[in-house]
Amino acid sequence: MLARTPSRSPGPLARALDRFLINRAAVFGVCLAVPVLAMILTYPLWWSFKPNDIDLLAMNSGPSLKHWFGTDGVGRDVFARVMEGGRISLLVAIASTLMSAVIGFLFGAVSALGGRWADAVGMRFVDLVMTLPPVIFLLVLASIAGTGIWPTVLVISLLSWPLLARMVRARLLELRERDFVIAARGMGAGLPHLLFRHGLPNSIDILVVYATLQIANAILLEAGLSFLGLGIAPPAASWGNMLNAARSTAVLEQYPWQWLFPGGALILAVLAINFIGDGLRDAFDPRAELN
Amino acid sequence: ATLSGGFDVGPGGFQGNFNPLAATAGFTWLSIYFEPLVTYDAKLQKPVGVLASSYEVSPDQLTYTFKLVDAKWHDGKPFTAKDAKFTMELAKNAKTGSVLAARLTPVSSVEAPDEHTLVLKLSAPSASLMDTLTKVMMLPEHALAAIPADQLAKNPWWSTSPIGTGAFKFTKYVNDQYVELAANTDYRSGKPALEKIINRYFADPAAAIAALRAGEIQFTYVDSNEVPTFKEDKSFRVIEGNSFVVNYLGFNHESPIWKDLRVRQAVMHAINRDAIIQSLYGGAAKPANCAYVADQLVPKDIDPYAYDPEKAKALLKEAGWDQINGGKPITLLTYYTTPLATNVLAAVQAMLAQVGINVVPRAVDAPTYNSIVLKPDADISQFQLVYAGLQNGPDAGSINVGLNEKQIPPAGPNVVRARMPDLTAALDAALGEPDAAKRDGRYQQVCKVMNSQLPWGTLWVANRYGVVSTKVKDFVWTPAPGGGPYQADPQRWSIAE
Amino acid sequence: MLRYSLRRLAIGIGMLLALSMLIFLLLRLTPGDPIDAYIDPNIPMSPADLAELRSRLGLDQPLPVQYLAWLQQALAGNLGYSIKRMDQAVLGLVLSRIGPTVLLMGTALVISIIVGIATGIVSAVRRNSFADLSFSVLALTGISSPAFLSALIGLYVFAVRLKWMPSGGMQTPGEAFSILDLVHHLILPASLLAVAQAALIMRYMRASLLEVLNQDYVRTARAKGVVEFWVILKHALRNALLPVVTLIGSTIGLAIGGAIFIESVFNWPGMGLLLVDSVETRDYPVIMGATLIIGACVIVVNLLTDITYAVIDPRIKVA
Amino acid sequence: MQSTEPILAIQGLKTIFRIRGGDVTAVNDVDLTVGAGETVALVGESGSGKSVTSLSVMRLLTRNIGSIAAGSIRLRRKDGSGCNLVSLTEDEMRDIRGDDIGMVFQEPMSSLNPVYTIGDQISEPIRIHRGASRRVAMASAFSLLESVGIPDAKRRAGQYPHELSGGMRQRATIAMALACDPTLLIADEPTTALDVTIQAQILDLLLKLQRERGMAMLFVTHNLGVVAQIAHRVAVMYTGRIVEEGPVGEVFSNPKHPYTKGLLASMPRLGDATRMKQSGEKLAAIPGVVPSLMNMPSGCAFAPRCQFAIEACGKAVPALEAVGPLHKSRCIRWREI
Amino acid sequence: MTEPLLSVRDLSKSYASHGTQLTILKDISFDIGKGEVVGLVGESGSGKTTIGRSVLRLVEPSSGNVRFDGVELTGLSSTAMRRMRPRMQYIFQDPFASLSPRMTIGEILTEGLKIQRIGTRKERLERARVALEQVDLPAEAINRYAHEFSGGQRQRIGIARALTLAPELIVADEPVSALDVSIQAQVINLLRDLQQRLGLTMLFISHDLAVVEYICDRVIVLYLGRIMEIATSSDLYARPQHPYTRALLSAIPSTDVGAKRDRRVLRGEIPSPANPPSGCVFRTRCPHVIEACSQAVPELREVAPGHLKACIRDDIPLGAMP
Ligand SMILES: Nc1ncnc2c1ncn2[C@@H]1O[C@H](COP(=O)(O)OP(=O)(O)OP(=O)(O)O)[C@@H](O)[C@H]1O
Ligand SMILES: Nc1ncnc2c1ncn2[C@@H]1O[C@H](COP(=O)(O)OP(=O)(O)OP(=O)(O)O)[C@@H](O)[C@H]1O
Ligand SMILES: [Mg+2]
Ligand SMILES: [Mg+2]
Repeated sequence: MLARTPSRSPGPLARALDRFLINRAAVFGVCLAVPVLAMILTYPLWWSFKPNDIDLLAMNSGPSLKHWFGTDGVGRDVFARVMEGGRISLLVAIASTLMSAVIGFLFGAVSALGGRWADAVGMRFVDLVMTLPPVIFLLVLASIAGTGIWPTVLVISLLSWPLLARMVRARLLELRERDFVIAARGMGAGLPHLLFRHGLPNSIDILVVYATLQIANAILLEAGLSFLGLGIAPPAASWGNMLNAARSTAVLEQYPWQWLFPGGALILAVLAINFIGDGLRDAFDPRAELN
Repeated sequence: ATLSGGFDVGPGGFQGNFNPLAATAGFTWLSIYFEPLVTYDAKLQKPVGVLASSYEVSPDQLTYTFKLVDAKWHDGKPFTAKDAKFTMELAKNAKTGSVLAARLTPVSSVEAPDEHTLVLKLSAPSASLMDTLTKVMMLPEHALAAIPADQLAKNPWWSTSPIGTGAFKFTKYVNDQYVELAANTDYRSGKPALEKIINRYFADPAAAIAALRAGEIQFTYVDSNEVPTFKEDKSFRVIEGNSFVVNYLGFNHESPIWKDLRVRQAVMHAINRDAIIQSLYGGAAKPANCAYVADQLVPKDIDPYAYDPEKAKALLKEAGWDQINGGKPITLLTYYTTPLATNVLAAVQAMLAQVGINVVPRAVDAPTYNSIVLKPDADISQFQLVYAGLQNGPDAGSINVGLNEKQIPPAGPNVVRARMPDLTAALDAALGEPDAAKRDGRYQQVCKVMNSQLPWGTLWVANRYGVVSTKVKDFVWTPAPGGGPYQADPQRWSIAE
Repeated sequence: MLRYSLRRLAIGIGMLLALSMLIFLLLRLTPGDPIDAYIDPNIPMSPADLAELRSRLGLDQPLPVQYLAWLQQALAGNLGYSIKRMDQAVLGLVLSRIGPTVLLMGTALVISIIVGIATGIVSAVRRNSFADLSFSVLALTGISSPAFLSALIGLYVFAVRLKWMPSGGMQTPGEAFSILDLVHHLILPASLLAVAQAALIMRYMRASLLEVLNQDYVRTARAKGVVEFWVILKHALRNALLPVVTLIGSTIGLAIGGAIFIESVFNWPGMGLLLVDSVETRDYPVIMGATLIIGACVIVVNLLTDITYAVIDPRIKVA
Repeated sequence: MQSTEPILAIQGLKTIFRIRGGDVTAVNDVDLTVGAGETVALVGESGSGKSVTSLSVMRLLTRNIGSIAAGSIRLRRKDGSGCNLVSLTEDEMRDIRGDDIGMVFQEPMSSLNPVYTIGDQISEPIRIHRGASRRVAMASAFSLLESVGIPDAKRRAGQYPHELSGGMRQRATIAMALACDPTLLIADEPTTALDVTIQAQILDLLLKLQRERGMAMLFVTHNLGVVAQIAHRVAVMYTGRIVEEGPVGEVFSNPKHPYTKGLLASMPRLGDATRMKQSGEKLAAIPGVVPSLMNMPSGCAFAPRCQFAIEACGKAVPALEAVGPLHKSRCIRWREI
Repeated sequence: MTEPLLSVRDLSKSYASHGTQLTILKDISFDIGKGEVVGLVGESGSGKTTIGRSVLRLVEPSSGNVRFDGVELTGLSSTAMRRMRPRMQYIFQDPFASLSPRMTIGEILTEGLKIQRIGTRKERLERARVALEQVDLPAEAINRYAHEFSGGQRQRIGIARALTLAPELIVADEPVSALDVSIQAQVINLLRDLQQRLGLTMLFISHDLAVVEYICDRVIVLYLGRIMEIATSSDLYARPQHPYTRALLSAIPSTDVGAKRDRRVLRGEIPSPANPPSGCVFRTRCPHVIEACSQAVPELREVAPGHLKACIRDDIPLGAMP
């Protein structure tokens, strides 16, 4: 055996990247997400139709070379709308997912790690929020916050965090009895340290799943909000409100491209995000089996 | 044989309401087992008798005398003038929860001089009294007299054992599912052809269409954009009718941006109504240049406001639109949330944008809309413009409430706060016109004023549609506002097996 | 445990009271009131008439007075009367919806728990296999489809085209009640609902199980010669259940609220339909009543979930 | 009962871990036999591959990360048949685990399932391999717990791992491994968390079982006292290789490898302490550090720390030479030691 | 003697389990002077870990006080307690459970410094490296995860972690039991070294009486949550007074193969903390039990200078066999 010169073992980030790159599904997710994102961001440069230009003469026409994805009920180009809707929907979804994940995680983790009182008060508050009927909540918020992207983000976030909070808490209730958490306490760790150094990495799997599911959920919720005069006001495009067009039987049956394409885009986005999320989770789980 | 239908689907329906006194809609269904004294004919042109065989109006328009037919309640008891008097008094009494009370205030007394005569005395002439009376369904005194007026609405009688005089009698209501009626074999105009009529409830109109196509029901209301599917299908007959609702862009006259008539005219010129009607409504609407589209109400020489974006731009320029508002967003409030309306608004927005008017549609649910626009000190910024509709028939006077200066909230629902003395004068004159023959002329005047002064940007009157299976014979349905009532003759409906 | 539960229930009652106040307040903050909802904007009425109607319902009184009036009725036992359906007491109205809701949601939940947990386990154990990928794609597709869309498509495929299933409702109108008929009406909406829920459960189950599969005690179980099936089902699963139980718990809690889209497309006379309807008509008493009952369920189910934690994992202490 | 064929015969075992930056050979060319009724102690540097050797025999290395790269592991089963564990299918292996081979894991806390009572976990192998009913299995669990010196067994059986002290957990895992009367017991540091009285009790128990049933034992430990007391033969490991092997008495009294020698010298002896404290004398530790597996010196891995090292030591890995009857050492200078 | 660094008074701890109250510790009192190493030995399950953790308030004692450097720890607010923490550290018994599976060794070792905001990132890593070296682990370990190490290696990581904060008091719960003897010798030498150079104070929990003798100045013998005997280690090993201590000492295995000593394996059951025997808790297994033993709980009394025992009999000759 040859003597090898001492090699420094690679850092955790390098190892995580390594694990990520050998995960085929994750790489597939990246391959899916990057071009789609690039298309969404650059489409005005190379696509001649604008998302809000109506053409009543060309309405409800099917996919063609001119209109790749066909046109909608007022003759707007579905491709341009899917792109534009992607910007808005993804922005709303990602922003609201981040926000609700932060709120949910903090609530759950503080409840679990912050002691008896924090738990009792925090969880009763969660109970209360969970019992509020969302529709009422939305109506009130709608009248206060109005329409637009940021109110929508706010509303969706406020609606979605309690479940995450309870799940994170469930996970951390068990964690806080573990020796290494006690060890951290023994070194004088305060709540923030426990939250972020122990709570966060150990609930990362839940957070990842929550985030991917919440992205889909947020996009659909935004669509639901437009019924209540909230959400992204039409005619601005979002995947959600494009899907809403399928409420009309005629569109559902005769002009399927009007909902299939935004629906497909949504599914692709969710799949990509999910695969990337799973890949990241695995990459940062040092014990995960390689495959 | 059984006929099932979605009788309460669509704008004329009122699912779950069994109390005609409290009904603002749903008369298509209610009038199958209840009957009023008078109703409209099936074309919604003139009132005809139902439980009244004839009626007379005194020359001063203050006394109405009804002769009543020989009819029987579903429990076999005879229907008499006492029942009619009882009903009228319930309807006048706001404590019963009657929504008709306000409209019946002109009626100062109700008399039943004999079994078959009912006399109404009015304190002032009322052109819309007959219209109101079509909605007063006769109720049995013997069943309801014992219930205190303020408890009446809460009584379970309405949804468990109501009795009327109609061709069918109530058999059961299954919670949120359906109402079932059975033939009233003693019906005075003959035994109904059908054995049962079932009114199925649908929370989602698309589900009603599915049920219709699955053959589970034989009739339902459909939105106009669903019509093409059925037009080609031989097993269905599409029934088309005037909605009697005029759609308009209501300028909030308290907002300074619409002060200048030229701006309002520009809005009219900027919108290609024909294109919208042709493409989005599939041709099933009539452009409106005032609140009316009926030939007898529209004078020949009014401005058609043809589509002319250049003219619109010129008008805006003249008016100095850049100073008035320019490109600032203008909230366009609406309570229409159907896919069709969403498309219409998208088109309107795009068309207005072309001439430099930046409107932002905001669709809210009806209660929200009402609470915003009806508030006496409404917030202008919340609704500088509305996209709405107003009933314009069968009684042409229906639009008065939306335009008369005296109807500005809180007094009435003149939500655009139109303060136009000429218009108010024209409306007052038309409503006060005792002579039915001259009335159309008066309304033509209203139309003219509206057309020139543009309290609203009137758009169109759309058609409404019902689809019925071709197996069903002699079926009468008219898309009346609130579902009627009108002469539907349900006893003649039949279904081929 | 018993004392803890009783204490939580006592707190729960307090919370319901707080909830009722909160909702009462929220309702008054929502734009539009029952009277606004009562009128069709196409056939308007004057604000003056509306004010008259309002005062008859007591809606013009100061808020505390209104609240106390409601509370008095609520405590009298029937939770007041519906404004839209004036002839019906709220309690009866709500109770009559609970049966159908429990039936629909219960069926859907049972299906989704079984399917979700099973596919989640398979996905975790056979990670990155074909089965895992296809389950994941299916689940994510299920999650990404709007409920109304899947309901409508389901309706079209199975009721209109194939005519296998009735188009909605809970029973065939005009026919006598039979279990078979009920089941026939139940299958489609329940399975559609189950798809989305199962997808959620599957995702969390998978993630959580993956976390556990590498633990030393799983190896110990193998060292004892436990069949792989039981290694997963007995030793790994229970340790992975906490988040899933939480998810199922909140699903159950919220299930009483019904499934708005499915219920409205299938016209299932459940709580979701009632709630939507009462919100659309701003039927305050019904909203309050329904919400309180849903709230009570959420509170009880959350309590049960917390107790279940302790049952599943003895290290967790309730109290 | 006595048969010449050993219960366990490991030959040329090589186990590797795949980690970033290449494979790590944690166990290299290990030969080891354990006969019926015999106890072989495996001692050595911490991290030298003792646990990995045990896990390899059980075929319980983490899938996809650790794997057996070469060698054979032959086992004589309860019914007398022999097999090579390396080539068995997972199903066949499962029959053997917990039944023919019992294993005590090194980590008493994490190897117990936190959500089941220890009674349940101890009775599980009995239910699986004997098909016993829950009640019967539970009853055996009680007596197993008692035999490993846990008082109040009935109550303890109903407790969860976190409610037990470290020593009790360890005894519970021992009970679990013994549940099905295995022919081979692999015990990975089974007594480290035990106090001497309990330790003595456990060792007595194991010896008794061995005497009664001819159980073979592979005993991993650091405690040379325990080795002396229980083992017949001892194998000393260093960086994945066996460096010395032989009868206990022989190895302890006459070590033939410098590592073994250093090991024996570093042991604190009862009674020496006071003297050492007064003189300020330190415990004799082997100087230098253990080479990392990622970065092994060529030749003898111990050479960098070895006081006897000569140039030849760095050339090639020394062979395991016989230095006496049954005594082998992997040192080219064993004669001088 | 000046004020001891650590002083424990009447410490008790009980758990509620299955409806019964288990008294795990009863009235434990002892002092540890600055720079002193005190051993804690006793049967497994006798409560050593519980004492260790209660002293540092890693579990809350049910009653009793703990004073550290003149500060009453029991009842200290959590913020104040956090400030005290770096001065006292704990080495965990179970090296597997006490290292986070999601942190690299570098992160684990710098965690305490980070919590206490000591040094820059680089300085912290440097200290971690030094600590690793002290326990004889390769520097490359810094980027690896705990599960990639063997039991003994993990144990050393645990020790290194406690050392990074340079505490005054260490409670070491079986710190060397998982180590092979040569590493064990190194670690013991290290601990002794630290103790002598820096005046480190230690409560050393172990089963290995040889190690205890070597490293400890005084030894506390525990049985079923009660202190049986306290003495300096030379005194204790030379003249054990309590029958339990004697039994312990006799059970130590020796490396002299075949030299069967008179091992006095204790017979009988260890009583359960759920219902401890009346009087002296050891009496059920004591070879010298007399009637009076069941009457009263024996006081911990001084039988020679600095030598305390809780046994009523003074008449048992050294080395007496039952
Ligand atoms: N999953 C793994 N990935 C990488 N290396 C590993 C893994 N598991 C063990 N090792 C390495 O294999 C070597 C042998 O470890 P093993 O657990 O067999 O040691 P041991 O002899 O049992 O030590 P101890 O007495 O301390 O328990 C160690 O150097 C360890 O770092
Ligand atoms: N959370 C708990 N619930 C109930 N009993 C507990 C709990 N933790 C510890 N015990 C009990 O407390 C007693 C003492 O435990 P402890 O861990 O202090 O013992 P120990 O002296 O450290 O033993 P060992 O040497 O085996 O580690 C044991 O009987 C144990 O079962
Ligand atoms: Mg090991
Ligand atoms: Mg302990």
